[in-house]
Amino acid sequence: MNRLAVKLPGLSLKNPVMPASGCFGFGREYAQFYDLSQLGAIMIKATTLEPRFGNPTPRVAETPSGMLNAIGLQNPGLEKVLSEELPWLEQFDVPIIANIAGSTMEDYVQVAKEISKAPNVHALELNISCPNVKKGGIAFGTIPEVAAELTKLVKEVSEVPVYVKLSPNVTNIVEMAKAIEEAGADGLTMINTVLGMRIDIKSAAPILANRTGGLSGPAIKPIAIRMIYEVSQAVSIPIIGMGGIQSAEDVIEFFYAGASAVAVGTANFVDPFVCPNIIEELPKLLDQLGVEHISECTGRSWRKSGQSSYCGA
Amino acid sequence: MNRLAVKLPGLSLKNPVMPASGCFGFGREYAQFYDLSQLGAIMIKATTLEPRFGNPTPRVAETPSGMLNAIGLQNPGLEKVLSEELPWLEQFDVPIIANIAGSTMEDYVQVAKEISKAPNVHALELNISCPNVKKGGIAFGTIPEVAAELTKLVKEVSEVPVYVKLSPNVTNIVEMAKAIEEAGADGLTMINTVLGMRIDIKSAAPILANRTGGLSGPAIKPIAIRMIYEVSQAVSIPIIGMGGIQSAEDVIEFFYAGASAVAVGTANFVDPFVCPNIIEELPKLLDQLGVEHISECTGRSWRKSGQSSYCGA
Amino acid sequence: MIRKEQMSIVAHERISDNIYRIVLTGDLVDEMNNPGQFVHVKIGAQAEPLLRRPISICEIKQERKQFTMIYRKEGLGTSILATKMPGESLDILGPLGNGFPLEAAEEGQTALLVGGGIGVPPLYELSKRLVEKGVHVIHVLGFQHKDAVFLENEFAKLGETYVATMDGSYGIKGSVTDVIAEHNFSFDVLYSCGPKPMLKALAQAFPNQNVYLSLEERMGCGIGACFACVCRVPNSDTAYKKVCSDGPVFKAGEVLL
Amino acid sequence: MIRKEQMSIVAHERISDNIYRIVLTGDLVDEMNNPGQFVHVKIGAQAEPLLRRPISICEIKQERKQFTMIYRKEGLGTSILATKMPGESLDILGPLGNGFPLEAAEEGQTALLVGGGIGVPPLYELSKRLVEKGVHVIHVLGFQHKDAVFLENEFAKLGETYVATMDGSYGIKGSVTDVIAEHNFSFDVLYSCGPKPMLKALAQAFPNQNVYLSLEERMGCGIGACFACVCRVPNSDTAYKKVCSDGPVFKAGEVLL
Ligand SMILES: Cc1cc2nc3c(=O)[nH]c(=O)nc-3n(C[C@H](O)[C@H](O)[C@H](O)COP(=O)(O)OP(=O)(O)OC[C@H]3O[C@@H](n4cnc5c(N)ncnc54)[C@H](O)[C@@H]3O)c2cc1C
Ligand SMILES: Cc1cc2nc3c(=O)[nH]c(=O)nc-3n(C[C@H](O)[C@H](O)[C@H](O)COP(=O)(O)OP(=O)(O)OC[C@H]3O[C@@H](n4cnc5c(N)ncnc54)[C@H](O)[C@@H]3O)c2cc1C
Ligand SMILES: Cc1cc2nc3c(=O)[nH]c(=O)nc-3n(C[C@H](O)[C@H](O)[C@H](O)COP(=O)(O)O)c2cc1C
Ligand SMILES: Cc1cc2nc3c(=O)[nH]c(=O)nc-3n(C[C@H](O)[C@H](O)[C@H](O)COP(=O)(O)O)c2cc1C
Ligand code: FES
Ligand code: FES
Repeated sequence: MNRLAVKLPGLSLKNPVMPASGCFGFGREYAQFYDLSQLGAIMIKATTLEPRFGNPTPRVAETPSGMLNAIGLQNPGLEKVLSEELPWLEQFDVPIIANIAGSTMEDYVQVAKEISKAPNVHALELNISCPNVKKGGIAFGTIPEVAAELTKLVKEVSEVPVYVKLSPNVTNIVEMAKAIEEAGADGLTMINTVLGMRIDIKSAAPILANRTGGLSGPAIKPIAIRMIYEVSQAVSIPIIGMGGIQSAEDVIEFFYAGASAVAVGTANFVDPFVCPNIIEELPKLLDQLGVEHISECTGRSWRKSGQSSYCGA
Repeated sequence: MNRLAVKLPGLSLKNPVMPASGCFGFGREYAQFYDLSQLGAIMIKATTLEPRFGNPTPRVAETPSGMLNAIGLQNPGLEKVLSEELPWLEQFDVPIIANIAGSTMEDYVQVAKEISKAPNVHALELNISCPNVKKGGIAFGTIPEVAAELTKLVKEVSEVPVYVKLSPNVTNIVEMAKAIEEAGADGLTMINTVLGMRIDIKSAAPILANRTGGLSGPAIKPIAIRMIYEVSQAVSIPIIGMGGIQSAEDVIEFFYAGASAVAVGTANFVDPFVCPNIIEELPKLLDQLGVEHISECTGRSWRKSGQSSYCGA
Repeated sequence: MIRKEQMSIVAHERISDNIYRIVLTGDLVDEMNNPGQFVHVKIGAQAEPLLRRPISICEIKQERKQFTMIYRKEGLGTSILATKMPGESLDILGPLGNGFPLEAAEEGQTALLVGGGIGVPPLYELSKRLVEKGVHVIHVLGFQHKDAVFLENEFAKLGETYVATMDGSYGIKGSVTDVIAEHNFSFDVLYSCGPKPMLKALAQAFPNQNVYLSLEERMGCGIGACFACVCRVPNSDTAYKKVCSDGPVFKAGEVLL
Repeated sequence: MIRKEQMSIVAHERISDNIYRIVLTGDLVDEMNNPGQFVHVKIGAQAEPLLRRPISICEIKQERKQFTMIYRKEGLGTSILATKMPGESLDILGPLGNGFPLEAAEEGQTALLVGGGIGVPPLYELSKRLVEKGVHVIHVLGFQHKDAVFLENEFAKLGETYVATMDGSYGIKGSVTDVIAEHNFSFDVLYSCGPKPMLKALAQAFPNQNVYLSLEERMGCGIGACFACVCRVPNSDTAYKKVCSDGPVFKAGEVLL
């Protein structure tokens, strides 16, 4: 038995660790460091219908135990992702989760329809919560009805299961999650970045050219844990958790909170080997904790023993 | 001229640096370390009508560059604060901002009415955003109409200006701020703690007995800066900024974002001398930045030169 | 008086398993009086780890302006602490809290000192002071296993010393309460520091005796300002004591365990 | 190939004002070839400071498996870096990016090397390699003021060296472009690293010449994955180059400054 294998809608993962969208490009750079087939899955960079340049630089700023980014969804556009990036990724034995974004519902629907046909795309991740784009993005991620509507439309056209990525920048994350579950989402991924800002002392100007950006990294881990803890108790679809994961211990904390798999974002920049290292450490940690299979950890912080939750093993 | 003196409704401060509520008790402990008259003001611990024990322990947990707390508004109650704590503080030449909390609107009104009569209480701070109490607290802080209603009721009875403390755990902080301004608040204080959680790896249980808690410290600084930046452009009442301040540089960053004074919370635990140290460093930093008076810094990140904002000097 | 000082590391060594002894020097030692007090350590100037770490004072050498702490490498803070080298400095706030009451034991009387695991260190300075005063001391020290045992020899020099390990890999097999039950010691005062279940067991075993217990609690400020470390007192819904400033040592029965 | 290694600090000294020279050793040096490449430094294992810091390779001693970086103490990361002692180790990712094209200058030709402030270091290995190859080098180095000047003697050993300071407190008063205008140097290739305004001025001054510029940008990954460090290329709304992996050295005109 593979103690790390998990099954989620559309995804049969050899382990529950995958790079988070936007923090791994389309995998090319990290393929210099290790065989991408080691990964549970890969969440590729947000793809939009047309190519986008994104925001002016500076696009990143550091914060205590975190970073802000305002990349602005730079990507080569649907066509190139379909013709170049996804085929290149086929050499690896790893399912792809395609992160998609747009300015209008139609954008999402078009991208979803096409990209879900790619042979190695096993699931979609709707980025309804990118704080760094003027249109779309954030609005989809903060109004339950809008998010539900978008989910429905995408579900209608997608050939693979649809995960929706929640924004933490809301008063009531449970309400969002429930609306999206009811609209037919197959799973949730959470959390996207937290809105933040830094100002340069010398110039008195925001460090990011875009002024505000999305906070990621260890600083937001307690926010992610809290939200996953609450949402996992309120929905019955699985959650792929993310936000500040750096170590195998962090992965277990996310599982205990209620995640069934995890994604690692910012930590890839700090250590390009972080994903394979975590995958290597996990079985040892399970031994220490006396846990047979990682899926047993899902929701353990709130689950009374015996009570079932989405488990997927 | 005192380069650090600022004037805010009800408050003539010799400098804009004060300890944040709940991070300084009623001042007694810190009076061992320095003369409290050095401080711009003191925000005392939340006072409720009746004494409260608060939550079970553990009440704090550490996070990357931050901490979670779930004290649960422990305090000796209005009567004791009036008869013991406030009179004790009269020996210092420092205005007190009384942080008040309650489970019902009536609670707030009663506490506000009585405590605002104390001779050294120069302003009230309505804690409508404490995430660590079951009733009241958070609900007041997330629904604009409720916050506005509470503000009005307190304004009616208070003998001193009323500041309202905003919760960051909302989708739209500007909407909250505007509703509170319209309801007659004299100023805003922001931000309170961000909801978060940590789970112990060994026990699989939340570290805090209360499960969730409020995240404070440097980790939340970019969140505070972003919110103050947005709110200060949307309202014309002054903002006392807080959230992760540790240094004179941080103070300037908050001013640039739009604050007219600042409060220091968690950093007092790390260094009991942090407030007087910052007060000492500020004039040197102003020299380096070529700034005459600290109030010139307010809103500089968004203010075009010449454009006025709340300044209060 | 509580002070904050950048103190220099004089010596630093691993003394068993994950246990380290660190000797610090500075003027702050002048303020140290009571065995059982602790200091609050800021490990590094960065924001991570953010909070100070409470560590007990294990030994005080006032003449040399030195004091010793013994700590277990547990999590992030103590792991970084373990890498510090002599010559480096550490930001210390202290001494904090109230220690064990020496005056509770009179010359010629017997004190039973019971330590569990990382609760052992503060008993060392206590024992030295009691012995100085002419009090007869008996030490009962409990550890998880053989490799975790430390300070045995030092205690043995001061008085009768019994070591127990849970797995029997060293000394007597069992808990400190097993040892005490077996030997049926007679004593005038009992001083203890260790895990809460052990303290509870002791309080229950000797309900009518002079028992002092040193508690642990997660702390924010360490000086009484933040209300992180409160414990309840009997027969009240709102009364409390703070472990950091009212404790960490309490008379059994003074607070609810 | 890019590698990640815990490299040992061999030497570390302050060489002027806030400028430090650090020598590191490890196998990663085997991979270093092109002057103008950089490494990405993780300063301490903690989450703060979180991101790596890009620092140019200043000198490579392949035989000894050593390389040198020269950096200015600026903010949090470099301030902590400045406290590291020989014997400690540093987590290095590199070598990153593409360096200055040595092949652009042929034996017997003249190369003008123009450095501004903390842009000076990468030109040192470049100059050494050019001189080895028989290229005639002229160095023009600009600094804010006298106390900020460094590496002058080292460069002087390799070729003609002009130093300018903005306040005239040392060398020629003015900017590097002032020096170049005044001397009217003739050259075959110009290599430069320094603040963007300086690079812009050079590109404008020599529109039809062989000019290579090393750019700076705030970085996330340093390896091309995060899109933090992109710059625009002429005549396109969506085309881009990444400073970290396509640069940091670009031919003038290749990207918009
Ligand atoms: C009054 C007092 C005296 C102590 N004396 C000693 C001593 O002499 N030797 C020794 O080894 N340990 C002692 N401890 C326990 C010691 O404080 C913790 O082991 C230490 O804080 C763990 O820090 P960490 O960074 O390694 O662990 P982490 O788990 O990374 O710490 C995370 C947070 O939890 C807190 N924390 C974790 N464990 C404890 C604990 N057991 N008690 C209080 N806070 C905790 C930390 O202070 C920190 O804020 C004492 C605790 C108290 C309250
Ligand atoms: C390709 C390249 C080569 C460089 N080579 C050198 C060198 O040889 N010597 C040297 O002294 N400096 C060099 N720099 C600049 C150096 O990276 C910054 O001075 C350093 O990152 C500042 O870090 P800090 O923690 O001290 O400052 P902080 O202000 O605390 O840094 C905060 C964040 O901003 C980033 N940042 C701040 N300033 C810069 C900058 N100028 N460029 C890029 N990122 C920045 C940091 O990397 C960090 O992520 C180089 C930069 C680049 C891009
Ligand atoms: C530089 C950067 C780019 C990102 N781009 C995307 C993106 O294109 N689509 C998306 O859904 N999330 C994006 N994210 C968010 C991450 O996928 C992740 O949700 C977030 O960073 C929290 O995880 P972390 O703390 O591990 O980084 C990006 C994050 C970073 C730091
Ligand atoms: C231990 C603790 C107790 C607090 N108690 C209160 C309180 O009683 N009333 C209140 O309005 N805010 C309270 N706060 C919030 C702080 O006043 C402040 O808004 C917040 O901590 C952010 O600032 P900081 O990052 O500087 O700590 C408390 C914070 C902490 C850490
Ligand atoms: S730790 Fe703050 S009151 Fe005890
Ligand atoms: S720094 Fe990440 S792409 Fe260049």
